[in-house]
This record gives sequence, structure tokens and C-alpha cells, in this order.
Amino acid sequence: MAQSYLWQDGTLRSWLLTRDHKRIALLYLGSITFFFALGGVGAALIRLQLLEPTGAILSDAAYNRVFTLHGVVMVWLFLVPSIPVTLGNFLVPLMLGARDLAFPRLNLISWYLFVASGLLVLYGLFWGGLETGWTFYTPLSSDYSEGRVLPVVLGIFLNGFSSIATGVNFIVSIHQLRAPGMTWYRLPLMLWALYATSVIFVLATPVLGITLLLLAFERLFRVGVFDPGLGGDPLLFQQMFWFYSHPAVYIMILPGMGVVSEIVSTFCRKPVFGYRFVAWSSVSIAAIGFIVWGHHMFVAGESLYSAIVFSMFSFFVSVPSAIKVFNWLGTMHGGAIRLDAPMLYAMGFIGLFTVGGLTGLFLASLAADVHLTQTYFVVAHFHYIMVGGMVSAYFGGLHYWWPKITGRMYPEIWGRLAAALIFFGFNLTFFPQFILGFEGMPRRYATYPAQFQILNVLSSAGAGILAVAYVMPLVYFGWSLFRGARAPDNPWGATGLEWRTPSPPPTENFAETPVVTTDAYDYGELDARTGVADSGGAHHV
Amino acid sequence: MTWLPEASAHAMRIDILLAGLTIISLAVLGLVFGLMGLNVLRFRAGRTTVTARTQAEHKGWGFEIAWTSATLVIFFGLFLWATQLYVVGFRPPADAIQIYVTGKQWMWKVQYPGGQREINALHVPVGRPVQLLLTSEDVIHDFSIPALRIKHDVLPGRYQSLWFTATRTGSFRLYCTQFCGLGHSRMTGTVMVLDATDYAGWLNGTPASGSLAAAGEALFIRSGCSGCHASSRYAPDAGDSSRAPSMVGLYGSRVVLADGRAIVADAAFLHDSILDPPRRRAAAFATDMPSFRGVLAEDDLAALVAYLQTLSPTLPPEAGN
Amino acid sequence: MGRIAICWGMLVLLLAAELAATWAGYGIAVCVAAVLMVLVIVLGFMQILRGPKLAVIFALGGLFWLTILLALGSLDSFTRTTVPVPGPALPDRAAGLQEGG
Amino acid sequence: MSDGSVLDHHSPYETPLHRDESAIAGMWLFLASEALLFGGLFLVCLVYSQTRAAGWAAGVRHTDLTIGAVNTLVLITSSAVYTMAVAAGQRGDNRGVVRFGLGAAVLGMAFLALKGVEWGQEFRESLFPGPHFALHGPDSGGAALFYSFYFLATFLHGMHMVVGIGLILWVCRKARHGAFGPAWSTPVDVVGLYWSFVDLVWMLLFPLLYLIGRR
Repeated sequence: MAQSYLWQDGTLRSWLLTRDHKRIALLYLGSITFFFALGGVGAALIRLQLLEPTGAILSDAAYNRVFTLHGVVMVWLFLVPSIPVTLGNFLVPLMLGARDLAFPRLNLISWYLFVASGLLVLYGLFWGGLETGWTFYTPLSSDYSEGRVLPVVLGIFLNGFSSIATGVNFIVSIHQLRAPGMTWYRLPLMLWALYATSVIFVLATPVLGITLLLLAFERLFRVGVFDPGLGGDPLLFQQMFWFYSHPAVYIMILPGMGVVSEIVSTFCRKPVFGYRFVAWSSVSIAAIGFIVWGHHMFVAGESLYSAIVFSMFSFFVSVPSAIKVFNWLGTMHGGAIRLDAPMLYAMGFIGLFTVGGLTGLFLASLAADVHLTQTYFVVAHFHYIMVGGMVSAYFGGLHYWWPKITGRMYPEIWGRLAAALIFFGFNLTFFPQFILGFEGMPRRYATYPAQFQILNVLSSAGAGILAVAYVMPLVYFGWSLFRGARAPDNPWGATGLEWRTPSPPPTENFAETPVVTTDAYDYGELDARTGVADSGGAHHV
Repeated sequence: MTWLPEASAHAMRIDILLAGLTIISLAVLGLVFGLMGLNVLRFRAGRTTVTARTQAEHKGWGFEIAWTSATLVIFFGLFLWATQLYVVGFRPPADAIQIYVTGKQWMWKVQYPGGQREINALHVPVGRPVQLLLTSEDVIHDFSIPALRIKHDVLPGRYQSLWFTATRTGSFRLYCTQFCGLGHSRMTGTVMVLDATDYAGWLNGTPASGSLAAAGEALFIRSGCSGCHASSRYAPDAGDSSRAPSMVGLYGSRVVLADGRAIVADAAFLHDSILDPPRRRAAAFATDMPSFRGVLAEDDLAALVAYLQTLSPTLPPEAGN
Repeated sequence: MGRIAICWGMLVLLLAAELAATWAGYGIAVCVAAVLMVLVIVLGFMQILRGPKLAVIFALGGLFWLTILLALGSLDSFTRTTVPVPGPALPDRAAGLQEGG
Repeated sequence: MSDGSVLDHHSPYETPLHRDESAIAGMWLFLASEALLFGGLFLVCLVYSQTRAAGWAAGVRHTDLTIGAVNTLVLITSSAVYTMAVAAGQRGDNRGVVRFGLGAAVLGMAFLALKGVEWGQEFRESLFPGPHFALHGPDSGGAALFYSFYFLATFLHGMHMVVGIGLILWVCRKARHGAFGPAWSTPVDVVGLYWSFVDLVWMLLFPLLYLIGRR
């Protein structure tokens, strides 16, 4: 048997110059874990500060820098890359039955671009600091900010090219490298989701690039196309910024939906209900997601017509999301459900994403948005999607594919405990913020009226629990690398091609190119092939 | 902690909308969590013998189409409901009291038609429509009064309008809700809703630096506007339009621009025209008007616009979007 | 060779047409010529139709999203000044709405 | 460089044709992405050329049409010459690739040089927006917006030209070592797509910067 990709050549040089998608996924995993921790420290500081109405630990200036750091790092250095560059990089070729991505060298370049962009952003955030928020609205960012706008903006510009490279790689791979017999409707739903994500990577990211370039120009020369002093229009900046940044939300959530589809099917031992609907809902979320960005500007001075059009589209985009949620529930119905840690995370995702999606309806409703926007309601809403949804799915995916990635099992009991704790801590942190928002507490406030203190303290307490819950997987994953039980090829009794190769896989993924003869999630075929009777699955450790 | 008060009829309508949204959300949430719980209880591995689960299901289409179209219908209803309440914000009543609010890092400056000025506070009478004309001297701010359920971004170089009719006296908080730099969280203030007598008393008790229109009249001469533009008093040759359009009756009239667009000359138009003079169609005036950007401050512009409004006495005062 | 020479000739002619149209003040003609030049380059030089079918799909996708960006991105700017304010012609409508605050 | 007409055993592809098609498709996808990068600029142009029409047109009238038109001609020719290099590559004619490739690169450099002359002229005339901006009067704001757009658009296009010239020189170096044959000349084709795209962008920028609104 061929050697596993992990140990084939152990030198540092072989890792840093690798073109193996699995090793690049691990390089990315290390980098984004670092950024997740950094953004988490920012979040912790924010919650500590808001324990007191007058601000517990930071000056106004420091608080503004910390929330900017939290936003910039979490959005561009953790959430946007997260699932695609780690799980996606690892799994796309495996799920396709291919030896690697279409452009392995480009894949490595994208990691280096990511690292370079991360360093540039960190340089700006720590040497001089930045206090514009992650949205960089002009003219604050172009003319009035005293922070290091340029390095951060250029870092994000570079980061965009890293995203585009990943997107191009995934799209071409999915078109060109499917194993014999792997038709579009036999693809795992994870690949449909990543395909949709990649479309957004490729077509939205460049607009962010040019927007930030225009901003940098204006900052550098103190004159530019958004400059109200010349009669320029700061709202045009917002239009262009959100053309990327709203679809970016779907970059963050779509891969999570893909992961959840895989997990739910495996742990219910049942094909995903309404496969084609779920598949096409990913594509339509990506497409409709492009035409809703104006809902960030309902009170910004946008024209009435524009607001109405964008509000209507925003309602439409929630339809495919609803389709997904109900299809997952339909999948569970009549299945053989096992509540292992990945499934707990997936169910957490379904619940919290639903809350996030429903509160999105409040914000899509024009008149309601006027009251709720720019308050903690918005903060709670997008954290339900990003953290409750996306991070849960990311953790669920990590647990699910951990045996495949490392060849070791994680300790199941601890996995379940962490999943439950994350769900609880998350709700305690963010649910009070819905009420705070309705009560009118504005976001990005370093200090606040005393009447909001009780809810803020509750929220901070929840954040403490959440912090502990997020550290736990770090510890037991580390432990499992050395002490965890050896993982079999297919510990969960799952159907995808990635489970038909050893754990961890050899460098060339498959000893011989697999041939696909059935639909995805065909458990009958799995049982016939492996000779296992229908035992309800559970032969994991 | 007290519940957020509803200080206007509009606030009450918004709350009903929010309640509707909340009920729908709770119903959906109950359905999702309920189904998830039921599924977990009924279909745990090993508890039941499930027969047909290895086959892909093909009976899903009916379900899918049913819930997709149900969702669409509900969403469309919500969209119409919320939009109708939003459009109201774009239609200020003609008899509203117009108050100019200027945002500046990090304070709100408020000017009343009678010339009174104050900072970080807004006094309004109960039961009468009030229109705020908002602009900024530097970055983008946002003027938000949660008790009235309204807010609007405040942009440099143009007017935004926000209007309301408070129905309950008392004092309510106002915030800046668009991040504007260092002192963002200190850019707050109070809205005082007074009954008619208290309001009159407050107006009388607050020293006015001359009415806004009077200040504007002085500026109209001092800044040289009257050199070209006819106004009722300062240009005897008011009929002669050879140099520049007359200001008499301009406010509220329709103006056709060089590119063929016809727009109503409202406060926002006048404000912008002083900063960036527009070209008018078929108006062969001898000279181009210079821009007054950087010459006149926002307070000056507010005063000038207030003065120009008095030159169209037949029209009720009103303003731009 | 012949194909390239013909395309080059067409591009030069279209450039001349653009300049002439500018001289005559026909803005629309300039736009049409520019679009034709793009087509000549895409079909003649880049030979999109001789490449893999995916190339056409990707190009059309890019064009479609570019249209979305331009159309919806400019919607706000082009409709902002004409937002209806209750003008002098509509006093009754304004009056009918004033209890809305 | 290994001979590209054979696949090494780690390649994800089944056949060389399969790989080359993927490379070309990938380039087109990247160009779609690039189109949206420039799309942001076109949006800025679309909005201000309408909302600040007078000032924008005043800006257009101050650009140097002669240099612009000559440059357009240079770029058209460069693109055509490079397309001949592509044809040479497909015949396996390495010397042809070098000859036409260098020709295209030299024309590209000529474009950049002319652009530099134009920029120098404009800087001397104080057309770069700022406190000493040359255009005054009621429309100076719109004109300054135009020149902000002009300098950024030409800069960004210029950067693409520099990258394109670099890629062409890289292809020429490979060709000098005899890397291409009738079976394999994909890098020449892929770089050709990029170079033609840079040309294509200029075909749109030229009317926007020099023509529309001039009269």
C-alpha cells in the first residue's frame, strides 16, 4: 500500500513546496486556526469592555481598534476562507475521485498569497491600528481616519486574489476532473455548495478589489471618486463594497450548508431528501445572493426605488435557504439517527441558522429595518448566521472528516460535550443582543446607557462559556493526534468516494481511479460493496 | 430596565409589524425544532426498524413545491406590509416644522426656524409633524431615535430628510448609529417632546440669534448672491433674467436641467445648487455661477435655504427627500 | 495569417469609425463601434468558439454578472433625485399621508 | 521545464488534451473575474458621466486624443502580432513564437512609453486632481472626478500591460529553448488570451476616456 500523504516526505521543505491539495489544506488549517484565535481574543476583549456601561477595560480609541480587528480578521482571514480552503481543499479531489485539483501550483500560490495578506493586515492592525470597522465607509476611512488604512486594505486586496485562485481551481476541477460515472447529479451536495461558493469567489471578489483600490487611491492622494468635496458620492462606495460583501455572506454560509448535507445524510443513513432541490438551491442562493446587497443601505440615503427592489430580492433569497432547512428535516424523517458529535453540530447549525435566517426577514422588511439596522439586532442576526451557523458547520465538518484527515479518532464524549456547550454558550451570548437591538442599543459603541447593562452582562457571560467551548476541541484534537484510536477507512459508514480510500489517504488519493455507478448517498450500494448488513451503522470507536 | 416606549403612531405601527414578524418566526422556529426533536425521538438508530431508507425518495416534488410557494406568498405579504410603512418616510407633510440638524464629529447641532440653536438636544411639540433636514460636516453619521422607530444616515454635502409626529411627551434618547470615529459612542443626545404651551415657552425662553431666514437674507447680500440673482427686494430689474434666474417663486417650482431632467426645486436642490451650480435647459444666462463649496458652511447654507423659501410665499414650506 | 490580417483591418476601420463618429458627435455610434471591436477581439483573436465549451460559459457568466453590477449598481444613483416629494401639484396626497408619523 | 506534451504521474489529468483544455477554461474564468475588476471602474464611470455630466465631459475634452488614438492603434497591432505568435506556436514553430512574441512585447512597451509621455504632459498641466487642479469653474468637481477615474483606470490597465509583457517574455524564453511543438503550445495560447483581454479592456477605456462627451 502507498504511504499516507502525511508521512511520505517529512521535511519542512516538502511541506512548504507541496502541491498536494491535502497538505495545502493542512497549511491553511494551521493559518486560519491562528486567525480564529486572534479574532476570538478580539471578541473576548469586546465582551469584557461591555460589562460596564462606561467601558470596563479599554479607552474609546482602543475599543474601536479592537472591534475593527475582530471584524477584519474574522471576515477575511477566517470566515471567508474557512471551509473552502481547509475541508474544501482536502475534499474536492477526493470526492470527485481525482488525484488533485486542476491547478495544484496555483493552489499553493493561493496559500502564500493568503499568508502574505494576513501578515500585511496584521502589520496594519498592530503597528498603528485601524478604527474604521471592517466596512471602511468613506469618507471616514479615506479622509478622517488616523489608522493604518493602506496596509490593511492592500492586505485584503491580496487576500482577494487568494480567494479567486481557490475559486477558479474548484470550478475547473469540478467541471473537468469528475471520475468516470460521476455525473452532476451524482456529486455529493458538498461539491454543489462549493461550486456555488466558488462562483461568488470568482465574480464578487474582484469588485471588492477595485473598490478597495479606489479607496486606497483616495486615501493616498486625498482626492478621489468618492470624495464628497468634489461632489463624489460616498454611497457609491457602499454600493460597490456590498456588491462583494453581501455575496461574501453566502461564501461563508454555503460551504457550511454543504457540510451539513453530508453529515445529516450519513448520520441518518438516508439519502438527502430532495437532492436536486438542495443542489439547485445552492446555485440559486449564489445567484440571487448577488442582487440583494442594497438591503444594507435602506437608511443610508439610497433611493426609494432601489430600496424597494433590493428588499423584494432579499425576501426571495430566503426561499432557497428555507428549502434546504426543510429538506434536512425531511432527511431525518424515517432515518436511523445517530447523535455523534458531527450530527450534534449539524443540528446546532440547522437550529441557529434558522434563527439567523428568520431574523434576516426582519432586516429585509423595509420599515422594520429602519428601526433595527445599525443596532445590536444586526450584530446578533449575523452572528447567528456566521458563528451559530457557519462555525458550527465548520466544527462539525472537522469532527466528521478528522479521521480521514489524520487517521485518528477524536474522543467522542468530549466532542459531544463541546457541541452542546457551544450551542448553549452561543445562545446565551447572542440572544440577549436581539433584545438590546430592539431597545435601540447601537452597535460599535464603546460605552452605552446604563439601562442596557443587564443584557450586556448576560451576553458577556455567554461569551465566557463559548470561549471555553471553543478551546476544548483544540485540546482534544491535539490529544487525538498522538493518542487517538486508529481510524478505519470508513468510520461512519458513509457513502462518499473519500471514504473508499485509506485514512489518511495516500498522496495520489486512490490506488486506482474509482468508477461511480450510483447516485450519491446510496446506502444500499455501500452495504452490497462492503458486505456489511444493515446494522444502523455504528461501528465507530 | 424598562421596555422601549412608543412615542408616535408610526412607532406603534412598526411594533405591530415587528410582532407579526416575531409570530411568524416563532411558528417556523417551533416547527423546525419540533420536527427535529420528533425525528430524533422516533428515528434513533436501533430503536426502529426502517425499511425503505436505502432507496432514494422520488415523491418529494409535491412537498417541495407546496412549501416553496407557501413561503413565497407569506414573504410577499410581509414585503408589501413593510414597504408601505417605509414609503411614508419619503412623504413629509407640507405643514411640518422644519428643523436643521448638522452632524459633526462628535456632536449634533440643531437649528430651529426661529433662529434658536442647541447641541445634542432636540425640542419638538407633541402632535405636530416635524421634519428634520440632516446633513454632516465631515463623515457619515446616522441620526436615530429608537422611541420613534426612525433613523437615517447623515451624509456630507446633501440633505436627508426624516420626519415624525410625536404623540407622547417626555424625553427620549437619540443616538448616532453610523460609526463615525473616536467619539462615536458619545454622540448621543435627548429628544424632548413638549406639549404646545411648554414648547412655546421653550422657544421664547431660548435666545435666538435672529431667525434663520433673516440670517440667510444677510448672507444673500454679503456673499454676493444678490449681484446676479433677483430677489423681491434687492433687484429692481426683477424681470430681467439675463444674468441669472430670479429667486422669486423658485422654491417649489419645477426646474428643467440641461440634461432634460425636470426636478422640483426643494431644499436639497437649492443646497446642492449652491455647492454645485446646475446647468438649466434653454437658459442662456450670461455668466456661470461659481461653486460656493468651502465658502459657505453648512449652517450658512441652512440659513440661505430658509431665506429662499420665504421668497415663495404662496407655497407651504417643504423639502427634499 | 489571413484571419489575423482581416481582424486587424476591421479593428483599424472601427477605430477610424469611432473617431469619425466623435467628430460628428454621435455618441451612440462610438459605443456601437467599441462593442464591435470587443467582439472582433473575442471571436477573432481569442477564438472563443474554437476553445472548450466551458470558455463560452465562463465568458457569458462574466458578462451576465457584469450586467448585474452595472444595472443594479447604478439604479440608486439614477433614481435618487427623482424620488417623489409631495410637490405643489399634489397637496391632497401629502395631506392624506400626514397622520403617518 | 519538462516537455509539456507528456503528463507526469502526479498530474490530475488523464490526457494532455484534457489538461490543456482545463488550462484554457481556467484562463477564461480568470478573465471573467478580471472583467468584474474593471467592471467596478465602469460603474464609477457610468454613474458620474450621467450625474456629473458637464464636469465629466469637460474632463474628457482635456485628454490628449492624438496620443490616445495612436496608442489604440499600437495595442490593436500588438494584439494581432501576438495572435500570430499563437498561430506559430500551434504549428510548433518556436522561432516564430519568439519573433512575434518579442514584436508584441515591444509594441506593448511602446504603448506604455506613450502613456508615460501623456501622463507627464498631464502632470505638467496640473490635471492630477488636488489643490492645484488646472480646471476651474462650476464644473471643476466633476472634472476632478473624471481625472481621478482617468489616472486610476490607466494605472490599473498599465499594470495589466506590465504583467502581460512579463508573461510574453516568459513565453519567448521557453520558446527559445524549443519548449513548444505541434502537440503542445498551451502557455502561448493562455498568455495570448490574457494579452488580448488587456487589449479588449483598452478598446472600452479608449472611448470612455477620450471620445464620449468630447463633442
